[in-house]
Amino acid sequence: MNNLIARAKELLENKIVQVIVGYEAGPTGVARPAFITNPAKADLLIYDERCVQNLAVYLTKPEVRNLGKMAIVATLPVMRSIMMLISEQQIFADNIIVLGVSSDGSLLDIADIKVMQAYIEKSDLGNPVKDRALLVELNKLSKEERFAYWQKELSKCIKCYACRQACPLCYCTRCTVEVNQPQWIPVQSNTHGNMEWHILRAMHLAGRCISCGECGRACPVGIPCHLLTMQLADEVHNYFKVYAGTSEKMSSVLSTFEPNDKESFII
Amino acid sequence: MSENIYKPYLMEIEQIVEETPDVRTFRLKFKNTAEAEKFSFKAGQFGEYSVLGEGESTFCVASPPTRNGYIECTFRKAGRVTKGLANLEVGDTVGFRGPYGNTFPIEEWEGKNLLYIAGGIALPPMRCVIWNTIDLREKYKDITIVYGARSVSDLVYKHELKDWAERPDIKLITTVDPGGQTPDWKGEVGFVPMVLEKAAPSSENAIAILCGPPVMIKFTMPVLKKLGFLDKDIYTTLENRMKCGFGKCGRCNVGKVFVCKDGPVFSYEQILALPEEY
Amino acid sequence: METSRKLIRKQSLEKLYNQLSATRKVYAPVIADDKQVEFKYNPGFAEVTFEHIRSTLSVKNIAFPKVENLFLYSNGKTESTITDIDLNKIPEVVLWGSHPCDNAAFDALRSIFEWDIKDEFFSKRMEKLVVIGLSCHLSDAYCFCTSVGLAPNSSKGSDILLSPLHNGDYQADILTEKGASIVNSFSELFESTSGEEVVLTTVKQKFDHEKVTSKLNGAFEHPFWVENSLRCIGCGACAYVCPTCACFDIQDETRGKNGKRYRSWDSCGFSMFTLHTSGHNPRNVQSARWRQRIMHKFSYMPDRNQSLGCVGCGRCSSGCPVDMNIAEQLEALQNI
Amino acid sequence: MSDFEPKVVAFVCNWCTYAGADLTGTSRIKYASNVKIIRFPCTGRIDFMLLLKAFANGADGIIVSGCHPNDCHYTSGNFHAKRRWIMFKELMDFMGVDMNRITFSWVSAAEGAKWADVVNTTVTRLREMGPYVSYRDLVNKSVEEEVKNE
Repeated sequence: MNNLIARAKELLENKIVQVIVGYEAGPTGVARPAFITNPAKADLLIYDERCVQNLAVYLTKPEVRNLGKMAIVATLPVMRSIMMLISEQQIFADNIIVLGVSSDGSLLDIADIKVMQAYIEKSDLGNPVKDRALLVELNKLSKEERFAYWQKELSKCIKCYACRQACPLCYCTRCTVEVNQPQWIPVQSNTHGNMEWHILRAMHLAGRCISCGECGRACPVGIPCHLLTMQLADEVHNYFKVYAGTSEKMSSVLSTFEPNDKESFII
Repeated sequence: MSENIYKPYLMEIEQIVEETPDVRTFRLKFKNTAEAEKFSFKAGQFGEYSVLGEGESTFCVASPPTRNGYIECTFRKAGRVTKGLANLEVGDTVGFRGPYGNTFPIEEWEGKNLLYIAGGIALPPMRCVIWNTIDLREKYKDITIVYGARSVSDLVYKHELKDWAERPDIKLITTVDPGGQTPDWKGEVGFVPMVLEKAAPSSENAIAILCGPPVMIKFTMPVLKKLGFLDKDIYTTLENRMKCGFGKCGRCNVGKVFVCKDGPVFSYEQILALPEEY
Repeated sequence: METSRKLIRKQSLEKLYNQLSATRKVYAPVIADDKQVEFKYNPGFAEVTFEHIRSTLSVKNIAFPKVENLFLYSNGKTESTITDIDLNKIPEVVLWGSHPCDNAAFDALRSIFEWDIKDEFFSKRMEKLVVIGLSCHLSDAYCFCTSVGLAPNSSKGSDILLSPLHNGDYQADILTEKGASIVNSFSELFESTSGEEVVLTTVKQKFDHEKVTSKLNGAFEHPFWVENSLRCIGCGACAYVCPTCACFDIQDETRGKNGKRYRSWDSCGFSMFTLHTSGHNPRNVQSARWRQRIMHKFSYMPDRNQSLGCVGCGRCSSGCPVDMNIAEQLEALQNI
Repeated sequence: MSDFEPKVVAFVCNWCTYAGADLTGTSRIKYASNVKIIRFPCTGRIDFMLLLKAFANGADGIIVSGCHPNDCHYTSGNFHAKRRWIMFKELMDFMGVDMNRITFSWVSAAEGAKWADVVNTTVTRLREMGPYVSYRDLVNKSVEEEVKNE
């Protein structure tokens, strides 16, 4: 952490970046995003096990971008998000400095995108362990039980779209649900409409989801909606042998194809 | 049980005028005569027009309260509701809720010169007050109308512009943006602020009513100031997105001011006091 | 009406609940499988919790449902008809065990829905609502009722307010005619009070809301808004869990010839909330939307609706994915 | 349920399957009349939301069909579609939506007989499965949710 603060100060003092996107502790003790522009305030930065939010969501946010060149405290999911955003041409690698942090909290030396790619490639890219367990449990259930499970969970959805807003890869300025010609997803919240929304969200993230779990964490009513995109992340790996956010050149799984893609259900 | 405040009157489309390729005027008649008799409104008020199945959209009433028995609305085909409206034919049903909002203080203007300045699709919200004052012509002194649009085909109410031009008691100046004119165009060519500056109507004992796109307003205000108009003598309307029309849904407020309750008509003096949120 | 104070023993409370629950809809808090506190209709008494700090969602949906039909229509080519919703069908509901902040929120909602012209949908639901509130003996760092003029035992909005005593019995304050009529129908369950002290939590006052309101008056252009809303991601969680947020959307939905116009919760935090058809957006950045949220509750509502738009329940802050802590921000605002 | 006739919606591409279905007709091959065909420029244009909307509006089963791989009129539309269907199928499976109610197939313009076969097999299977009650219940229940406290 001290290394992180020192590095942040150095970057700000030497005007290499204008803002550090990192974590600070809020008044109730939870870690939350911080935007440090003044080197004197770099001491506010923290990095510990509370710091779980995927900060990459701010890379595309106009008011944060307006602050100038940024350095971002990046865990593995953040790095993978950055890779995805670069590959989808939402951000330029040259405009950000990655302050990589490893899972034990030490500062990594991520000099450039090649180093970042190497770091990502040697990491475990599957879903987080606890979510893997949940997925296994759910996949053991019968079809009917799963249908009932998701109905019960999605009936809680209030359509606040925190899942979408918290996701670094849901950066569209106008989401499909905000299009009303045609009105794909009903504006109101009801179980069926909520289910359609979550299917749509998962499909739009298929092959793009980097398994950070931010959507589920953001949900104020506790729907484990991250399991939908994580299940698809698993499937993408099963079928196409790729993990999202591992290369700046990778194009999204659903916008490319291989002539010999294998499936067994098309007659 | 008291009235459902969200329930529209059912109106029948009596007449459709195609103003430009994407702008239409509907003349609407109440289906229920009892409702028609109870209904009244004043110049400047607006309503929520609905196509059942598509939703509601907010426009000013475009016809004057001096013409009884019907209301008119003019809209440009842009979103879901206006596209729905544009698909309707004579005899079809339109919903209408209203009238809502405040009014132009036309009683206060009696005995004064009136200068109307409109740009593009902003003539319809002003047409109501223009006709209202024309219908009460003897109460006002000079009436001048400056109306500009991008091109000749974008001018709305072409038939009425012709009538106004022919009337000796109205001074009408029409203009189109450079490049928007046709070979037989007889009006001015140029942007509204420049045309206004050239015409230089007197600000003495005069009221200016201004309606148009933000960029037109931005450049017209200095001209009006130069001509000597005071902030309190310039009126305009604000158009913010709204759903309910009566101060509940939380969309249209500009600071503390609800456009749906305290507007849509504001004097420039009032506008200057508002935070920049419109 | 003159208020009165009674005592209700724990066993009697269970009887009261069961008898109410047998004859009408009772909306009471339970702890769900996922440990979240939610209100349910007529749960068994054993399920009902008396130990919750706050439910995940507020109880505003009882007066302002998340989706509410405004009317039904049938749309033929030339013949269209509109059918009203029969508001007399709204059943009587007893709201059980909601805390003072949530109950006070009904007054704030009323100040919006009955301001200017009266919204029958809301009014009718309120008419059919009886609130048996429960004072708080628990609180957490997100609570700030004392900063907005309320307290863990405020009676505002309740018809009957229950407050826990040390021995597990409850003190019952009968505050309105509606409350009195319940007590009268079950008079055998209520005893006269012995004057015992109630168990209440203490909630530290974090700011002075009048000071905030006066500060906000000139704060529209203050850099505070941009600086403090950078981390806001623009979701609607705060508005949807808020007991006083009343902004709504109106939409049509048709199946074949028939359809309904409904209103549903909306949030001023959404980027499209104020977007015009032309593409112009009066509140085009998140800081403007965050400012609107605070201004509306602490400046516009006191001014236009004579009511504060916040009851200090802390849901917006505890539910926020990025810890936009409203109490912290208001505390800072009173000193700008 | 012996007299149950499933409603089937077929989303097909213009160039192969639609022409194939035409050929089925002109070849006078009889097949189940339960199917309502919706023609698309290409399978790549068939949005998964349309399939959901079909179920929501009362379909008991769905057929999605287009050109064989390498035969796409637009070169690669069906390859993209294939990847999308793989993902969609897995997601639906995970959420418990019955994927036996959706038939995915490649039917070329020359395969009139195959089209009849695809439809007949699907309809026979759906006859056995019965109406898609659970999805319809979900939709109907959702409509009622709105008036919960009435």
